[in-house]
Amino acid sequence: MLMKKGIFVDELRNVVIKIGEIAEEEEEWESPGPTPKPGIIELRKWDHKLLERYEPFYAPMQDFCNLCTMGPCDLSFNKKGACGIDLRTAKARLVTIACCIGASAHTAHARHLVDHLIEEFGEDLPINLGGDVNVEAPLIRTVVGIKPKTLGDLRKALEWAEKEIVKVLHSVHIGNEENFVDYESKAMHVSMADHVGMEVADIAQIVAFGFPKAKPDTDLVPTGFGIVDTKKPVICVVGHNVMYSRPIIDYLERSGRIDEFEVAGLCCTAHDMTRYRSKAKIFGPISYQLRVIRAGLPDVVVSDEQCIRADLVDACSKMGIPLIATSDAAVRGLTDVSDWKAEDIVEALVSGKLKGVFLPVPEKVGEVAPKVAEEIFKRNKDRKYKFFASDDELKAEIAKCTQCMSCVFTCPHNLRIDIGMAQAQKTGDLSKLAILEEQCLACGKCEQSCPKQIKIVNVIMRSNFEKLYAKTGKTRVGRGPIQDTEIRKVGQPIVFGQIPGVIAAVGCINFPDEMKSIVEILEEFLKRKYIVVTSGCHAMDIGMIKDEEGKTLYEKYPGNFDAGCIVNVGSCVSNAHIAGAAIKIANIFAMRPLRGNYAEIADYILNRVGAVGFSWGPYSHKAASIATGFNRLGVPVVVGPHGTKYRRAYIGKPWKNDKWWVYDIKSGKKTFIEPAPDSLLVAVETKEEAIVQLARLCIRPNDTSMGRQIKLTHYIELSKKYMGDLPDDWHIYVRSEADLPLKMREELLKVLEEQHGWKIDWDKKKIVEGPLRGYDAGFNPTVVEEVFAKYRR
Amino acid sequence: MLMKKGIFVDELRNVVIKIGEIAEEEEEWESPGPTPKPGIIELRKWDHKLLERYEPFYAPMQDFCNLCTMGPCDLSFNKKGACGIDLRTAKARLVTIACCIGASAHTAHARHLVDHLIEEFGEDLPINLGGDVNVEAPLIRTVVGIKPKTLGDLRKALEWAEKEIVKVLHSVHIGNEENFVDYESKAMHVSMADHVGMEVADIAQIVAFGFPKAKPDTDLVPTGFGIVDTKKPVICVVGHNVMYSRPIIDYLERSGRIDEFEVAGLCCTAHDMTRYRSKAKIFGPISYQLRVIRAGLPDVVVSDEQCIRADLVDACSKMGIPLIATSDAAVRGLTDVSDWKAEDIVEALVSGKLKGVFLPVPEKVGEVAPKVAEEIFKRNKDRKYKFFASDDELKAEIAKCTQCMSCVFTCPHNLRIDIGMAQAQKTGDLSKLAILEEQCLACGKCEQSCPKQIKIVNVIMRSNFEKLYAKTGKTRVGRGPIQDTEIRKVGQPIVFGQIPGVIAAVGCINFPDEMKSIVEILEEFLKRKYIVVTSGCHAMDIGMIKDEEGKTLYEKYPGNFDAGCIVNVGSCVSNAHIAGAAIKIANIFAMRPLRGNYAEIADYILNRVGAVGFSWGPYSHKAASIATGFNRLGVPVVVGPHGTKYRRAYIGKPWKNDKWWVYDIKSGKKTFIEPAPDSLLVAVETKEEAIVQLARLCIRPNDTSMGRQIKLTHYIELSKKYMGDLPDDWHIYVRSEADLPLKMREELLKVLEEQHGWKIDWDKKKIVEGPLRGYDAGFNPTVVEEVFAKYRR
Amino acid sequence: MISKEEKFPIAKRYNVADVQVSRDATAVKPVVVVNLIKKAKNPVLITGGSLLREEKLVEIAVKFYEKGIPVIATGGSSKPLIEKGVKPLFKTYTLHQITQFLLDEDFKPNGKSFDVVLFLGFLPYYLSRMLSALKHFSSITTIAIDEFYHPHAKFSFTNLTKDKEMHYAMLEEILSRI
Amino acid sequence: MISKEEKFPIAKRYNVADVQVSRDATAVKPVVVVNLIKKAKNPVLITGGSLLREEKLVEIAVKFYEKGIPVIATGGSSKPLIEKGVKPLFKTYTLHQITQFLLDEDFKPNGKSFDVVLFLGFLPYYLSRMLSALKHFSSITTIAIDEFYHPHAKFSFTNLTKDKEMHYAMLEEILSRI
Ligand code: SF4
Ligand code: SF4
Ligand code: SF4
Ligand code: SF4
Ligand code: SF4
Ligand code: SF4
Ligand code: SF4
Ligand code: SF4
Repeated sequence: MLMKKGIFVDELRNVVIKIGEIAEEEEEWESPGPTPKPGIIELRKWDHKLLERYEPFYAPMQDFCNLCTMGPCDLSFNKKGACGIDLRTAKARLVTIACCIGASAHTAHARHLVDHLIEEFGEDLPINLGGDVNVEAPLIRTVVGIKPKTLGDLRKALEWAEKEIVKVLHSVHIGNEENFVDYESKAMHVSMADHVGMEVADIAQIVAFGFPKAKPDTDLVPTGFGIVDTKKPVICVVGHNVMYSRPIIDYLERSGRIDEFEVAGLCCTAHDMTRYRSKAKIFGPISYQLRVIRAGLPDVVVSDEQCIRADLVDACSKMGIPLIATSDAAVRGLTDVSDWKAEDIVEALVSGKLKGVFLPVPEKVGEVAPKVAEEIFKRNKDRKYKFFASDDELKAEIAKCTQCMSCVFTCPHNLRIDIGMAQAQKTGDLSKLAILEEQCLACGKCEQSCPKQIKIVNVIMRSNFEKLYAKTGKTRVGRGPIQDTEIRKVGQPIVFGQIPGVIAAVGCINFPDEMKSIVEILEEFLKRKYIVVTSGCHAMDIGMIKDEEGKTLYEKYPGNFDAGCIVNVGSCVSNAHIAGAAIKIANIFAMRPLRGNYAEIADYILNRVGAVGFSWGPYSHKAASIATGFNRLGVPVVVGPHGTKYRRAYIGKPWKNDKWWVYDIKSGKKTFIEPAPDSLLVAVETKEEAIVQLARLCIRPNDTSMGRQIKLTHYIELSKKYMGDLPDDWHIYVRSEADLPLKMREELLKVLEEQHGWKIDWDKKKIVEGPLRGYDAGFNPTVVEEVFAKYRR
Repeated sequence: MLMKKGIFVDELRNVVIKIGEIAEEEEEWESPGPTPKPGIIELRKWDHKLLERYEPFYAPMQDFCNLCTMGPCDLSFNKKGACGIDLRTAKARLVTIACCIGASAHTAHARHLVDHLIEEFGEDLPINLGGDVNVEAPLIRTVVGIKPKTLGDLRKALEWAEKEIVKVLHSVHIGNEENFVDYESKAMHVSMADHVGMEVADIAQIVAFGFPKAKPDTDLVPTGFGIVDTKKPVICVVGHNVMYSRPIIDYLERSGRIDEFEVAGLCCTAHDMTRYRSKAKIFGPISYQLRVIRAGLPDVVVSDEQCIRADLVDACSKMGIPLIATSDAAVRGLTDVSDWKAEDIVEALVSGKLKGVFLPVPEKVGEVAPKVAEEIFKRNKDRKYKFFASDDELKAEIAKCTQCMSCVFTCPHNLRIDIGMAQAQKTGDLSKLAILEEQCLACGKCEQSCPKQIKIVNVIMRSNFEKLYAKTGKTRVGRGPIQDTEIRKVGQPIVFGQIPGVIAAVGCINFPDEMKSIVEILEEFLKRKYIVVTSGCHAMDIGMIKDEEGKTLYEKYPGNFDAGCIVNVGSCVSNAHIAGAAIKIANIFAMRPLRGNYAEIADYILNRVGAVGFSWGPYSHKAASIATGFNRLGVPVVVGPHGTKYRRAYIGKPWKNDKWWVYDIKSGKKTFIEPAPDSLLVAVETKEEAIVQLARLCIRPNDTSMGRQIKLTHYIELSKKYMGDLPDDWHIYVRSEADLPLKMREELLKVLEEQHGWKIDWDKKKIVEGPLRGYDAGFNPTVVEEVFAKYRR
Repeated sequence: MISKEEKFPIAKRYNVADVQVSRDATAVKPVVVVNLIKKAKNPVLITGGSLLREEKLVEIAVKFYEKGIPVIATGGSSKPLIEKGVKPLFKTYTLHQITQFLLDEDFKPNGKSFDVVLFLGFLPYYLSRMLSALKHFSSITTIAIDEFYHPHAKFSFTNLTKDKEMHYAMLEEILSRI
Repeated sequence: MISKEEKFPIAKRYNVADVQVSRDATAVKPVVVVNLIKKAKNPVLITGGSLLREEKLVEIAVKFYEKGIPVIATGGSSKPLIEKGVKPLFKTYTLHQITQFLLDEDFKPNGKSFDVVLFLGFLPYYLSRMLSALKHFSSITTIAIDEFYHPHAKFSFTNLTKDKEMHYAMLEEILSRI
């Protein structure tokens, strides 16, 4: 029998209320759409529509499968395995698994947070994201179909997400799906759940921890390798779940000693620490873990979950740095000291009796970490170790190299360590090694393969130490959601195309080239008045790359969600606000209802919102599910070349004219259109290619003439600049002469006539014949039959 | 705001009750134990205890990892990847993923069932498993800490399981756990959730569908390839979730035409159909899918989820068999016809316009399937196709073979198809091919690799057609749970050892040898008065292997849970009742409380309940999680040789004396013990080895002298029979002369003296010196400190 | 340990999928590439981003073009090529997109399908994935002529990372013979 | 296509882990096995379940035993061996368990660790996994002398499935020389 907990209405005590299913009597904030709390099949039709256009592309990493014990099975050349699955479907299944893992990461993170915060703040803590944010949870509204008002309400969204993740994971069990398109649909489904999980997590921490609420001008915090005052004990937090390390700040503030310590973070916990207090600093992304630890910078390391090196215990203990692991997702084999007294924990760590401890009790972490740091600091004053004790040691290490190239063939970037070593051996010149630092992920694989056991990472870091140490910039603290007011302002220009696009640079950092490339790419768009949004590791990298005047992009461009501005939403889970912004455009600007209305919203975004995701160096499963979630929402994503290793892309064939059509609600007709955008997920090789692809994928069928003109202007200019000529396909985006970039109009009309056989009325400077379709101001595209029917009524 | 749904107490209408969290006011059926609704770390200590003894063993399938896009990484020789993970930990991570998939399969299956059944029967449908079952849900009680009374209550268990699966799946995301033991602990955790999922599923279907309730003498149903009357239309169901195909029976019964059709199933749906109505029949396990379909036996195939061939659409359509897919876990790329009229679906399938449809609406399946079968049957009368239209066709096919052996090197069993073909080519003698049929999984991989595109499976099946067709036996319908009364009867003899063991033969069927081997193995134990339990594909195989008198084990041995009996619990999800029986022994016989008291119960089972799991041909992820769930519960599992491909085992080192100890509650001392059992998960190569391992792993520290004597008798006899001599380790299980098998006592005492240097008092025929420990009737072992403290008080 | 002369069975693993399966690229010398190109009905050269950093590769690609082999330029490699007078068939699409197109039999930008495709100037891990896709899902003859050996290609130069000059010489050798 | 004589770089893939990594067994002839056994400090022969079906293997194992090589019998192979007078070191444990023991440096059933282990008479897929474990996690020299080539072994007979007689002859050759 169920009874309410909490305030007890006395008369009720003896009324036996058999409450079976608790129904939500939602305030009628919006009439419910067709797919609240969707299961696997509710949105299948939408997925199949997308996937018919954006055909899944598979690039297997291995030719066989060994997922079950009937295998291993040779699936090469699309053969079938013992269970009957073929290579394509097996790869789609792997992608589905990856997306399940990504979605689980965010959802479990959210679950940890929400359960913990409800304990701390109560389930009634209102969801208040500031006066400028009324559409508080666009993803939850659209997907789950509820409007969460309190922390407690977020649990309902989580329960839905958990249920769906388990269902999709079920489908990868041997003997289920046999069709790769249906696996892709499931990958999209679970990735949509991933976005809900992210939204829950970020909303929960914003409201409970008092993070900035959609504030454009948040503080700037120091970012980079050289940011800490080495005269103070350094507490280094690493991971994604700030819940465990926040109490460190609280403790230091309470004891009035915050200024005597340095609290700096790696990965998203760093973002979230700075969102909590801008006294915290950012060391850098995942690739800075070994850099920071091997340099001996921290006096204590506090790890939580995700994207933490799996050799952390070893790496820290080699440098004499005690480790405090906090999350049950990564216990690291350490002793659980939850029940120990704080002093005893401190003693065990400081004395070295334990290399590290598992301490999942946030308050205790808050007390233990500073105390340990202080003690370790005392005996570790010369920790500016520069990776080698002396130049001679460095030299001796370099001397060991035989140029065998084992390292090169195991390095994710095939960095030519051998050449750098040879040069240093011959001439003492470290410059070739120093250059490697700009690209090195500090992943350590080279060291694993080196027969001479050379500390290659240390050699590389030391060789570029001055520059590395000087990599100190500023990151604008993650602001969380986009304001409804901002959406109101930019909604129309985005949908009509006058703001040429929104570039969302998010995710991980195994960039194919130097870290500064991300800044070069984004600045091209900032200058051209695109809106740039960022988060996670990309946002940190941006914060440590300075121009000649020593300024980062954050200092040069404002933090508004507006043309020519750069918005750091925050950590990985803050990516939800980027998807949310797209949804809010459909809702706030276009008045499309959200509640359980996913397909209509995604269709709106696909056809109208020129937003493109960009992840220059994605590698995590979370990046896979984030991207796939954006794809289902109609947002294309461009990834760096390592992104091909996700094995799957969604790439349309623009030359297949019959694939590109919409229903035009205005005319009531099925209409062939230009292929815009023509890919949903595509990997580029170079930064030049990234720039051009991003520009072209911002084009949308719904662009007004003015909008199309602006978008084409940038696309053509960038293509000329980086590809050396007009793009191959610019003309297929031309519906009338009004679409043509003003300055180039004549030139382009000539090209259309000469190279494409279009008929031009040269007197009027008008196109007479040629375009696939004409421009119609009332054009109202959709690919969803139900949406077409609804608005045709 | 939340309000109750359902019967509305009028006075409440205007009382605003803010019900935040709904608390369960459980009747105090038992005082709560330490770990209700455990998270990842609550039982970590127990796991680490197990894993210290039963050290994880890794046998990598591949030397590299490509789980993320920093890879692929060479992990050979335990190197670390770019994320810092080493090979062992990477393999433990893979095992954790496999267990997550297995757990998701059962849990999503349960979720589908429960949500659907609540719609059909209401959430108040009581959980009534018959008068002999009061401990209705031992796993849910022990793990989740609740006592479910209704269908609705089962949802709480499901929510817990879903949450934990997502948490564990999170931990496999890059950058989490770095220690293989902690991954194993997580694998165990999620596998415990798997067992809860199974229990929920089976309880739900038993109570809602009226399956047998712990009834020992259920009906016998025809089983095997040749069971259907080919004069009737044949409806073939395949998969695991009977919810979608049950309405077929209902429809046929309603229309009074049940006897005009054959309804036969493949895989667990077959079990569950027969549990619903014993008119249904069992074609066989997963390896019978291609056999049955290629023979053209069905007139329609209805698929649901799990263990279904991933080339089903193709396989069916090649034989002109329409397919109805029903579960959202396996949509198979088919058109969703949920909204179509039944006639239209029938028409589309019968006309061949659609090869198959996706129809997730159970009631419609019930109507459509028979109608389609009837129509197809009319034109398909000669469907006893025998795999080739004629002997000449067979001969021509065989003639194509060049003995290239491609098939041999891709066959999971390396079957010598080349030799069989050569023999047939030369002499026309098919016998060597026929023998292959007894081992062939009908997986079809050989055909994928054959350069001559020979229909190898058909050749093999046809060559043994007479015997295959004669493989018709009987399976005792799955009975579901074990009665409390049965437990009361066998509890003591099991715990004291007089019933020498419980052998639970469950799971999949890629047996390393002929199908009949499972019967040979089990009969050895039945004759020796062990209790044999079975389920899933093993239970079906047993049902089609007859002795010389044409009897299956089910006909020769009773269906009680008692010495010398064989119990078929039912389908895969019924495995929960086997774990449940072990738990009920601790509870009903030993009065150990269950509620949230997992570690104590598992510890009890490990030390006292001589139950061993056995899976002769495991291959699914579900098999992995089932086994791992049993392991956490203290039940060892023996698997066939293919089981090594799970990559991980738990194998203790009996020669490391200091690893084997318990706390003796009676004496209050830590006591070294004999290593019993010495492995938790171990793969055997031959059936001979299986028999001996099963016998030895039944030994438990708590055996009385009588019990130990009986267990040793069987162990020694079996070792002599199959290994040619006394076991290597029999003496370490001897605590006093009373433990020695009566008939061999003198002989064994001599061996102890001569070979092991023990001192014997030959007058008294007593052991004076030698044993590791003496026997003490009050010995009360535990390895859990908290249990020790609790009962020492 | 077993020399080729002896008539000895080859070491064929019990299961092709244990450790490794499928075809590894045949490591070839320039002359083989020449023959493959000569026999091709419709060959094409695809160039990648390395041309932005390695001028010699631009020079090579230009020569291929001048020998009548059409060029698809990706990764921005069109820029230096166009500057040198090449008119690439495509310059806008990524190798990822071009590969997707190549997998489709209907893709005939110069009137017929490409049967032989040469790859020059790519990040090895990026090219490797594309070669894998083409290996499994098409019948195109792929030839990698970069400095790294590419196992997923049908034919590949052997590994030339130790000796850039040798790589260039091999490329020149091809050019001198077609 | 490239013959060994030419001084040509080997085809080394850009990433060792792309397609395949790690050591493949060296395919060896009997004489090499003989040398390995002779040099061994403490060799052992482990036999498997095939001995229950293939009498010739029993005969071979007995001869190994008679030459002084200790035998660990698994899978029930002890039965025919004991009947022929062999006293195996172990007969109760599975190869799975024995492998777990071998991975432990403390495992010295005859006083010292085994440094060379020969495997005879196993289901290939079962043995393969054990060889994989020993490859990655131990320094033992594993030698597979079954009819299938075993890539995870350190040394293995090549594939002899076409010719059982050759297999037996090779086994006899070893025995004649140790
Ligand atoms: S899942 Fe299928 S393809 Fe993979 S190993 Fe198992 S049977 Fe083979
Ligand atoms: S640490 Fe740097 S150089 Fe070494 S393998 Fe990783 S990325 Fe390459
Ligand atoms: S692996 Fe070591 S020795 Fe070989 S080239 Fe690299 S750094 Fe030098
Ligand atoms: S952006 Fe990628 S690497 Fe960075 S913290 Fe997020 S998931 Fe990890
Ligand atoms: S998960 Fe780790 S080991 Fe695996 S590919 Fe990624 S970096 Fe390499
Ligand atoms: S693969 Fe085909 S041709 Fe070769 S041996 Fe097997 S059946 Fe004969
Ligand atoms: S179908 Fe039978 S013979 Fe063919 S590969 Fe599978 S198990 Fe071997
Ligand atoms: S026992 Fe195994 S093969 Fe059989 S139905 Fe269950 S999971 Fe599938």
